[in-house]
Amino acid sequence: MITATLGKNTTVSHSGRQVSSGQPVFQTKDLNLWYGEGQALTNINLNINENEVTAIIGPSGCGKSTYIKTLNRMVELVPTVRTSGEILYRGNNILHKDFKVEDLRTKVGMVFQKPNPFPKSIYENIAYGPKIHGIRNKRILDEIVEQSLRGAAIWDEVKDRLHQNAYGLSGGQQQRLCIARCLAIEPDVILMDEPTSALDPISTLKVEELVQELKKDFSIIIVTHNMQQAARISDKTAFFLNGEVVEFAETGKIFSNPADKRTEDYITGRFG
Amino acid sequence: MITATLGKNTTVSHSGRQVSSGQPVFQTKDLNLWYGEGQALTNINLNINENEVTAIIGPSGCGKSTYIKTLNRMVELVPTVRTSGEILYRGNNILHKDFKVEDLRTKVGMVFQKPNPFPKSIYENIAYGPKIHGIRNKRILDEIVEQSLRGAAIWDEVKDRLHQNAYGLSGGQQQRLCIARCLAIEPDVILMDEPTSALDPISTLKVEELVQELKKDFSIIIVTHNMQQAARISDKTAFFLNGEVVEFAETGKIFSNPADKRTEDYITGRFG
Amino acid sequence: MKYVDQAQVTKKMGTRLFANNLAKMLFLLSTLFGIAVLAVLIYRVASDSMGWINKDFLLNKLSTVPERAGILGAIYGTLWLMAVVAPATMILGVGTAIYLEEYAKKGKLQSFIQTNISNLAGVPSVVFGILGLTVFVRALDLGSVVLAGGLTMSLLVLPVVVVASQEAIRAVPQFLREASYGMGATKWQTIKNVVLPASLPGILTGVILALSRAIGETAPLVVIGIPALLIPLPNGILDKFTVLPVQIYYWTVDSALVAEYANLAAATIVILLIVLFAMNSIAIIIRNKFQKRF
Amino acid sequence: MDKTAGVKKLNISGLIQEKKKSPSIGNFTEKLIPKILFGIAAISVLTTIGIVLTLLTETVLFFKEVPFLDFFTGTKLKPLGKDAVFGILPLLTGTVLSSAIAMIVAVPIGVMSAVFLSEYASDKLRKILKPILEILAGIPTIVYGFFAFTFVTPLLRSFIPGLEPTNILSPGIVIGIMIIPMVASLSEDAMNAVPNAMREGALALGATKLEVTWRVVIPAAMSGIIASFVLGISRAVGETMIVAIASGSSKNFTFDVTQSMQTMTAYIVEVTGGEAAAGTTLYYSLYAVAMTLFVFTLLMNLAAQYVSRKYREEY
Amino acid sequence: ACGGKGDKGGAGDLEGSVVIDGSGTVFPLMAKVAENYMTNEQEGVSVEVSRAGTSAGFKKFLAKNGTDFNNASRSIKNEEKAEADKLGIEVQELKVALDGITIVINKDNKWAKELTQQEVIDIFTAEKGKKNWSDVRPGFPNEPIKTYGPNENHGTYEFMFEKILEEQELPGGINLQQDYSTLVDLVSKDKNAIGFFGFGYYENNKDKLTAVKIDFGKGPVEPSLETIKEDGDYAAFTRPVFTYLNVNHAKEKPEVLDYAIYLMENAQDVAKETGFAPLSDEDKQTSLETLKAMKK
Ligand SMILES: Nc1ncnc2c1ncn2[C@@H]1O[C@H](COP(=O)(O)OP(=O)(O)OP(=O)(O)O)[C@@H](O)[C@H]1O
Ligand SMILES: Nc1ncnc2c1ncn2[C@@H]1O[C@H](COP(=O)(O)OP(=O)(O)OP(=O)(O)O)[C@@H](O)[C@H]1O
Ligand SMILES: [Mg+2]
Ligand SMILES: [Mg+2]
Ligand SMILES: O=P([O-])([O-])[O-]
Repeated sequence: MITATLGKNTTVSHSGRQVSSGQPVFQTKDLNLWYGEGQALTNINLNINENEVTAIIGPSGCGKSTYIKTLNRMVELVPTVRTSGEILYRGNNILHKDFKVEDLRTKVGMVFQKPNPFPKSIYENIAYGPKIHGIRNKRILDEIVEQSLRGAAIWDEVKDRLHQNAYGLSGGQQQRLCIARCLAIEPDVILMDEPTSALDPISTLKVEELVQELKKDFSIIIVTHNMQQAARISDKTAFFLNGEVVEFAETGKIFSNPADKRTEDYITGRFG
Repeated sequence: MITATLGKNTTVSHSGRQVSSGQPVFQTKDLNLWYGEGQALTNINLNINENEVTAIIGPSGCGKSTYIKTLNRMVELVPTVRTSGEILYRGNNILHKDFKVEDLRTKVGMVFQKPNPFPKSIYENIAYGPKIHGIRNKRILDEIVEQSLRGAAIWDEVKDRLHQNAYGLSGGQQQRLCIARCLAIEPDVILMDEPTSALDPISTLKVEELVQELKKDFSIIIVTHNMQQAARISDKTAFFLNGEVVEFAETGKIFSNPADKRTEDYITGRFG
Repeated sequence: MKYVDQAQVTKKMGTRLFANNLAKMLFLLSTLFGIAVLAVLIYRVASDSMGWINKDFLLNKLSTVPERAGILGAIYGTLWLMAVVAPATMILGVGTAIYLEEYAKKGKLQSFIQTNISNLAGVPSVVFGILGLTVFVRALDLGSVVLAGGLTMSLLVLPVVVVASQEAIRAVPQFLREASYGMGATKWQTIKNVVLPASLPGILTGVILALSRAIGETAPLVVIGIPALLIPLPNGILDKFTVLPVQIYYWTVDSALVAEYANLAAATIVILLIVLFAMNSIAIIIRNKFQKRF
Repeated sequence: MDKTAGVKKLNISGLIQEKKKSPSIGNFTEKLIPKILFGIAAISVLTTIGIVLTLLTETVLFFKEVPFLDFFTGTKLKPLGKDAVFGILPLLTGTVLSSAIAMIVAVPIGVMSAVFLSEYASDKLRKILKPILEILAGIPTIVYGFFAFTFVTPLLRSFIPGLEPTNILSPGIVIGIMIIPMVASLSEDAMNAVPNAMREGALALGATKLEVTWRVVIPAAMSGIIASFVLGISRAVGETMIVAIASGSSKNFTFDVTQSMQTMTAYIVEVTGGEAAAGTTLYYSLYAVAMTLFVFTLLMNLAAQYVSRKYREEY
Repeated sequence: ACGGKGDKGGAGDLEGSVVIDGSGTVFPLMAKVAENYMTNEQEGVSVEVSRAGTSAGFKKFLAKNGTDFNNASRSIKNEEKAEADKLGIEVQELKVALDGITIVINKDNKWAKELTQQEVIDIFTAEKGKKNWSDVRPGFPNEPIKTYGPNENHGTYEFMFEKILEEQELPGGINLQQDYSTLVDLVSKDKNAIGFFGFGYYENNKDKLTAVKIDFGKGPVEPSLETIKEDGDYAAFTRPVFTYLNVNHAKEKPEVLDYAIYLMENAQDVAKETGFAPLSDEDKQTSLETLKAMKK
């Protein structure tokens, strides 16, 4: 059952998943979203592809967080939320009320702006996901923990203190721990909401490198305020403004030759 | 007992007080001040004259508030405060431990950054000072209230609602009420710590005009972040930096021809 | 290689969601349990008291004959008790709160007094009864009169008033104090004219809650000794007395002898609960009305 | 004085100076007030000292007559009559059993209510349910005593035939009901203090609400929850009227909860209500029992403070 | 001022308070007399009655600033007299009425409605080892006997123990209670219960309890106001009940003496209502004369 698999440097993808880059994992069709009376997203149409890093940029309050939280339906934690339209995850409409969110969230992991480890040991933080999904075997858990921590490039830093409280780690380490926690349930997609905005430059760099690494195995959607970051790490970039997608294209194109005047204004720092 | 004296427009000063403009009310000699271990003021030497408006400017955290709060010893409300040096108020060292702070504060009034009326009626707000100083006669109190509100140029706006709660007033009115409250004990000096920073431009203008008016009868020390304000209303300006007085001179000179490079940098907006 | 078998996860999801829904029902039922008990309790008491609450019941003195028995004496006793507890807790509670918040230097002494108060809050009420019996009834030789009961009760509810007053005083913004000091007011003038008026609603709320606690307490008064039969109305704080909860106690105990005493106890409970609900509503109204004025 | 304010001005500072000159007691007051207030604040400390002293002096006298060990290991309590015997164990078992039953009722229901209120209920529902639960906490204990005696006991006797008319089970359950709001409200506070980010982290891994609650929220709020239990125990141990009415006054040493038993608090009420003539061993026994009770609840309260302070989670 | 039967209307001219404690047996009678006194005679006087039990009451009576009266369901003991002498308290015994110790059983107990005096003694004493009803008499159910009674604070306990059981050791299992109401309740809810207390508590709870007819040798006798007489058929279990007056107080406080006189004049009427057999007129007059003599 346990087969030694890919180390950090292999480029082979996870076994068991079809790899045909360019295939859409998320197709958003005419998505509208309201918080109570206020509309936060308007007519979003966006296809997100497998094994790519998609960056979402835009000024504060434009709906970036709202959008990616819709992709794993975390947005529903706000009781007043209403949506219309469709989001297809590998062909199934996740907004349909019969769709099981817990299932979705097992496949679509999320990393938050502020590192939010549980107040447990490092080991328990990672093992939490597998455990709730029914994996109880200690040996398997041990391996998952190691693999996930390695995958998040933090294994060497924590391997001697796996049973210490996660709050003893630095902010940057905590964030990579949260990424590792996400990897432990082997999601298909990873959503990241400004994952480096609470981190210092060196930690930021590490997380960015990690994202580059992870993209081989996962589809990644990352919200960022930092234009340079988007340019550095993403394959595609979507520019949001006032709850709408103004432009969505190859990152290179967005930053060198934006089609829309507003995109240009934003990336050249004229507002936002 | 009650002697009729100068009206609003006369330039003669209050009876019973020597008027020789240019005479110092406050002489600060080698003042040092620490909050616990951190030094907030270093070797301050500054003379403040009668019937002038003295502005204190400087970047945030440079010790402006600390300094003017030392002039009425309000700074002592912070339990860890220690001082060395002298501040002479009309010749008496107010830092001496036998000096009665209540007496000092009766003569040195203060207006704060955020309007802070008491949660009482407008009338009671003004009458508060005279009452605590033993004036109980209703007729006299009535007169004091009217005179102070007139003095703070707010009488016409509030005369019909003297017994309503002061919190019903706008921010600008509240601030002028606070100035009126201060006038009601007829201080010798009025300290103002960024009195307009919480106000809109129109209210700010009103307060500035008021300061110009008041200067005929009172010595005024005003802390401000707003360079234009300092230039508009003050006679002298002191520029503070890191707890030290960098430059102290006629306002005209400071703004047109500062002696110190740092002053120039600051007033031209190069930092702060 | 995959450790997490998605198919397996999906298969188990149903069970997990079922467990979640089941748990939710259980949690809801738990919450409703307390409420159901409250409903049953009120229903029982109300139906037992049916027909027994009328003008005579409120205005008659105590009697051994159920039909003639009334609770005027207990009402008088409760009122007199409050006449001692209200000012005593007000002075002691607010005084302590002012001292701790405005005068005491943050340090060992202050935190000692603070810890002491929170421990006092946890001392069982019978122990206060013993203190009252030993100190007020016996050592000061007051006998089991209103004053002795009131002082005992005041000490018992003191922590409630202290803590509520401290919170109220702490909520007075510093800038109001500064405004007052800035006018040359002394510390006491500032406290008296600015801090106390501003914190009064919070203090009153605390006092009312303390009084409603005192009105319902039984054990300390039973311990300091209240006669089983006391008919005359108390006319001062040096008179013997009985109060509503003690009356309930005796009637409940004696209900085995005279069945109607259970109805009298229930009727007295209804009156007591009405008084308590009214007091708590007043406290809530005061709190809501005067909240957030700065 | 002519009254044309605005034209002629009052010399206020003059007036104030005038007042200042007149002899005033202001300064004196200013010095006196803190002393008075300190005296008042000291009363709470004096109360504690008073409690300890009154209990201690008489307790010492008691132990002169009844050996310490005999008291704490004695299974026989026969305080009245010629050959009185003082063993506190019957009272201790009564107290421990009533508190244990109370906690068996209050802990699960209290914590589950807290979970419902903090994790499952909508804001609207919580705003309705919480105040109702709080009413439960404000009901005088004598009312619960009446309820236990006239309702719960007869109800229980209808399906536990062996249950005595007075027993420790029924008051134990009712004390538990009384403590539910306390456990619920303190536990809910602790759960509310757990940052939402933590819940989101777990939900995003595909956890159900139950899994979030059970494995993240409750562990994170554990210190607060335990503190609520400890305070609950302290309340249960100190509860008097419910047991005084509904548990009888049998002083048998037994662990059978269907039997009548007496708690320490009910003993105090019984003895003071009957005879408490100073100077007798019976009289001193009152203080020895009260002292035991006081020490026990004090330790509980200190433990609760310690737990919630020391083990406060860092998040 | 004397509160004789003559001046009705409840507007007496006395003020002050009368404090009574002691017997729980006498309590209902005394409470009723006190209530009548306060409503019909002297509104200004506060008569408070408690019921700690005879023995407990004596401790409060024989103390500095002690109670004015102590109700008693037994006569004062020698050591209590000695204590009174030591404190300089002059004590006056006032016989109030007659009571019969009543043995009560549960309504569902259909077997033990009649017992011999010896059987009662055996049931309440340990040595005979009558643990089950069947040990008492063949044919009784083989179920444990549950004995109940007032605790040692009470005169009734002492009367039972000393006079009826002849100071034989009581079994450890007896359930002793402070409050008579609790006893009534316990016996009425326990099928195997047998208990004892004053006739009044039975009389007022006839619907809940059965009184055992006692065979003193001449056939079973039911306790009743007729049989409970000094020369009645129930005489073996009959006892006088008293109240003890602190004469010092009576001399200092007119209301105390006034109440004592009122009590002696009116107790007999109330006695019947509350389940006591009245005294002979002779006893009553003797007491009244003694009291009236104190008036000077
Ligand atoms: N819980 C909520 N209730 C109501 N409105 C909300 C809520 N959360 C967000 N909004 C509103 O929805 C809009 C989009 O918010 P969102 O958080 O998605 O912006 P964002 O692009 O992530 O901004 P930022 O860069 O500041 O994180 C904003 O106008 C915001 O005020
Ligand atoms: N209560 C206090 N305790 C400790 N340090 C203080 C306290 N108040 C001010 N300081 C420190 O003293 C220094 C001077 O503060 P001060 O408030 O006088 O600055 P300021 O010039 O008024 O700034 P601003 O323009 O922001 O009002 C700062 O470094 C500040 O951090
Ligand atoms: Mg966001
Ligand atoms: Mg400042
Ligand atoms: O209460 P007693 O009559 O038995 O003393």
